[in-house]
Amino acid sequence: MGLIKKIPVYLERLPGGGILTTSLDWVFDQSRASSLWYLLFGTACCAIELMATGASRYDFDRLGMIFRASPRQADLIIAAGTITKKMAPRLRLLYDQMAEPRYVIAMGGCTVGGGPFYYDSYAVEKGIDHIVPVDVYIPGCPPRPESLLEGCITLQKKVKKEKIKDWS
Amino acid sequence: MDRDELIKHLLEKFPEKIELLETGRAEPFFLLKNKDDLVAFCESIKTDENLDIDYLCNIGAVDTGERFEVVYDVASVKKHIRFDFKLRFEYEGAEIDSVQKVWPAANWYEREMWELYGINIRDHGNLKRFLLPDDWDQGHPMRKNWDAPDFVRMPEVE
Amino acid sequence: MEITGIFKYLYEQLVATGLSQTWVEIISLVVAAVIVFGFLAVMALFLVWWERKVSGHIQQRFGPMMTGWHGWRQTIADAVKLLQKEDITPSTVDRPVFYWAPIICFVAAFVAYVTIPFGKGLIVSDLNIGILFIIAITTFTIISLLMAGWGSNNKYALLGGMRSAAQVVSYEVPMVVAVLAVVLFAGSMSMVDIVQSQAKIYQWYIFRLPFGPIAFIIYIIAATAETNRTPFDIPEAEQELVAGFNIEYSGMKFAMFFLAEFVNMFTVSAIAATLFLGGWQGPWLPSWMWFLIKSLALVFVFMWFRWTYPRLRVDQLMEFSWKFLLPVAFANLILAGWMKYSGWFNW
Amino acid sequence: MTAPGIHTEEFQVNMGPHHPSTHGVCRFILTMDGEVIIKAEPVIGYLHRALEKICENRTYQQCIPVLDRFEYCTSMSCNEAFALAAEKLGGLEVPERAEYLRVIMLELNRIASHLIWFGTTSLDLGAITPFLYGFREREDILDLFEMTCGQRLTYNYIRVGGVAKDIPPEFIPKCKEFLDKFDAKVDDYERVLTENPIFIVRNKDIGVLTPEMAIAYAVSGPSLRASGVKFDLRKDDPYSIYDRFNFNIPVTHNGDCYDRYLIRIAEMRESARIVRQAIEQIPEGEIAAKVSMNYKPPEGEVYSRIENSRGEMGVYIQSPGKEKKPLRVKLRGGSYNQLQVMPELVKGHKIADVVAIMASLDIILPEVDR
Repeated sequence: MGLIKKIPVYLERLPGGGILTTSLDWVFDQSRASSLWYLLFGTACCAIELMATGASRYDFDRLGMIFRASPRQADLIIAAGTITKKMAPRLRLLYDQMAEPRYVIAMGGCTVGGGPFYYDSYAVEKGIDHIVPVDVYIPGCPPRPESLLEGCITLQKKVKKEKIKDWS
Repeated sequence: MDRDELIKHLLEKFPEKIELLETGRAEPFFLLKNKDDLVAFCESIKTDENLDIDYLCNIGAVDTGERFEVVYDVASVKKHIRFDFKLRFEYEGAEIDSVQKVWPAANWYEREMWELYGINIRDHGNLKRFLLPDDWDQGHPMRKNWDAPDFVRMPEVE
Repeated sequence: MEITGIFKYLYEQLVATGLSQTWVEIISLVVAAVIVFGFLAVMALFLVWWERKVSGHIQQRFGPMMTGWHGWRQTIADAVKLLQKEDITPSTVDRPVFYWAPIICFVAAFVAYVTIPFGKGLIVSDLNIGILFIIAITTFTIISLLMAGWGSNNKYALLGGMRSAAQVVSYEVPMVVAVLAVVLFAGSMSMVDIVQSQAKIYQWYIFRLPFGPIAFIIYIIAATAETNRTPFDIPEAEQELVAGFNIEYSGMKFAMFFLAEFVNMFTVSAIAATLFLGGWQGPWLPSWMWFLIKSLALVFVFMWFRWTYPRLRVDQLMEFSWKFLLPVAFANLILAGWMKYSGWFNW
Repeated sequence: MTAPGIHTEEFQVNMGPHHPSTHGVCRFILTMDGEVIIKAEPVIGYLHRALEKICENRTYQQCIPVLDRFEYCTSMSCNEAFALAAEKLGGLEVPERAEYLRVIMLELNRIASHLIWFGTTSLDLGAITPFLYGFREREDILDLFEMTCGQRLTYNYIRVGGVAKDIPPEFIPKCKEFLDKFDAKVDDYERVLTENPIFIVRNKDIGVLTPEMAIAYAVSGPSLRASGVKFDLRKDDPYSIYDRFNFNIPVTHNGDCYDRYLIRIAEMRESARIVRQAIEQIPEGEIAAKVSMNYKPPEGEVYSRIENSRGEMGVYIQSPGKEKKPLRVKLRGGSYNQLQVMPELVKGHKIADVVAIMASLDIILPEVDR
């Protein structure tokens, strides 16, 4: 990872190096966008819709997204379902265990802002953006598989815009 | 064994201990006056051969604003009997016996009651926290008078 | 359209340049290694893509579609993405063991191709102990699984490592005995001789009743266990051990394990094709094409297993191997010996 | 089990809360000797969303969508349990057509929930393909639900006093078409898994639940019937109009994982039979009693229970009388007791069996944590 970060710095000095970095950016972004492996992390009702989206009618595999069981090999967490106060440190722990270019999709009303459990519930986190940095929010309770796929495509667009230089 | 036979049978068996609450529904509802003879009452309805109550549907605690109530819904799988009974006791010194010995299913129900309502359960075995986060220190959330900084109530809309 | 001619021509050019004999040998072996490595890397990428498409269509869905026509660039995208991933080495890990495990697994998978004949004359070096060399090399994967299991200092990985070592060892024995039956009949361990002993189609060892098909079936079962594939994929059983031995690996290290698994699958089916289905023998088509068709057919059978069968439990798996597969393999060997001695079936 | 001289100590493994096989978020602390489990202690509460506290501040009609999330695989039965309890409190009469619509939706939802169970059971045992086949049929049922109430998972369809909307005209033909091809599909499932030797070896005599232990721990539903106790609320404590349909209750006797599998597969066929009969007998008429938005039932309390795909689902409501909000709502799910009995079933088995037992008991966590 370290080496890759330095490539653009050297390339810039070469004459016409800019073209090379942009094309390198394009290759890296295309590959990263079209092979987002999502972590099997479903807590509540949205997990059933996540499974339904993985099934044959709305197949995730068409976008190149297969489920990985271990956070080390996943580069996308789809936080599907209510995150309660007891589950929040677990979610943060999983996010920290993931390898670096990682993304988070907040699927469902509960992860966006508490959803139907915002009022009168003493045990539910009101949204997960204060736990993990979220890239794409998908409203709905539970969101339809089409909106989940649309969320993934939005994330792919976002990934395609990133530059190598500003990697963390 | 239909409803009236059941009521007659139970009332003669425990003349002064229980009293029938008029709910007009198929399942009779009794009130156990004194909460100390709970375990004796449960054991006798379980061993009584023409009652044979061996299936505990549900134990629920209720905070009615001025006192606690604990409702036991029981049934018999073989004899198709189902009825409920409840205890009433004040807030302070809220302590009841555990019916785990009669129905092992009661274990988690009582543990939940202890955690969310603060009703102490005598000789329960493992009264540990299991629904709320481990570092929970804001008391017993299901009580009516409970409140917390981030607890938002739904506004009244007419 | 035999391509052995091209290599002969290149070899003569090399000799013509007048370098000393040892230099010529070194260069030709290096060139052969690079070609085999390139072929296998492309084959591994193809197999990963093919597995996802086969699994998709078995499960009535499409599999990768978005990257190129029917997603043919999917595995390239996966590989390049894995290049960019941060290569995490957890602090509590046993550093050298953790670092070397994927490399040994990767190398073991590729070295086995030294003695596999890709076609008539297309063989890196025809050792006279060909099949013995391959079996010896493929057992290296056990060491790498154990190292990965122990090195990651993670309870699940340790369980996965122990299970995989036990499984591969216990399925190695029936596999060797099944291969022994074939070697007994072929009279030599060199792969080229084995293939030449199956000149006609009825001479293929799979059709040499009664010992041939039994040996073939035992070999296929042991091979599925060898490459940790369902119904024997206990080591990385997602549901039980999260991800088994490769739970702590990310980025390029995980990619090495992932590709090694697919190269192993191709190795095992290539050996099966060479031993039982007459290697590169076949009418009309050039020899290397026959070899590819037979191997990929067997690879499809392995993929088919994976997407239809549930998983066996560890002790059932051991029991199946020691109490059932091994006795049958020995009985088959004795049968083969009697057939060879009595000469009845020696056509 | 180990040689006398060698010193071995137990080995604690933490299975969950994020674990691909636990349904929802449940954590087991397994104390193991090698692969064999000595003690399993479930740790729950990761999905405790305080549904009961929320229902105390909602009117009766507003409670229905909250209870959809109580048991999201069969949301229809949660609505039905609450609606039945509220109607018993206020003595409401539900029109005939509404009763038939409820039974049709309940049984379709039971099939959909059993299909989720069928998928996750095969997924947990390693066979990934039946998961896809199960969800393929479930999508057809979800189309039927979408036609009537517009949602795929949390329907908010059965209301206090009746149902929300009437079924569109093309519902019945589509439902007939689904039912005709459904039995053939269940035969497909049987062909994929039931005679599969590996599936049988993984499930036979694993996690045997004796009838006494089942009743003592108040286990109900398919897991109880797999232990030989013929107890189904639709027949033994009939609610709504189940006594008008003839269907039988599958019972098997040795209570292991394989029997629980056979029971649920048979139940899918029975539910399809009920829906077929209900479609033929459905009368015309209005679909809901006149119930005002802030419906104030008289003072009193009731515990009503229905047969859900995971056992007995009960709702206890206590109403203070002149209020439009219930004083207390206590929910009881079938998985609550099955998870309580699981440590007893798991002792002495291997880690691979924990997964098989949990899948066969069809435990999902919202029922346990509420």
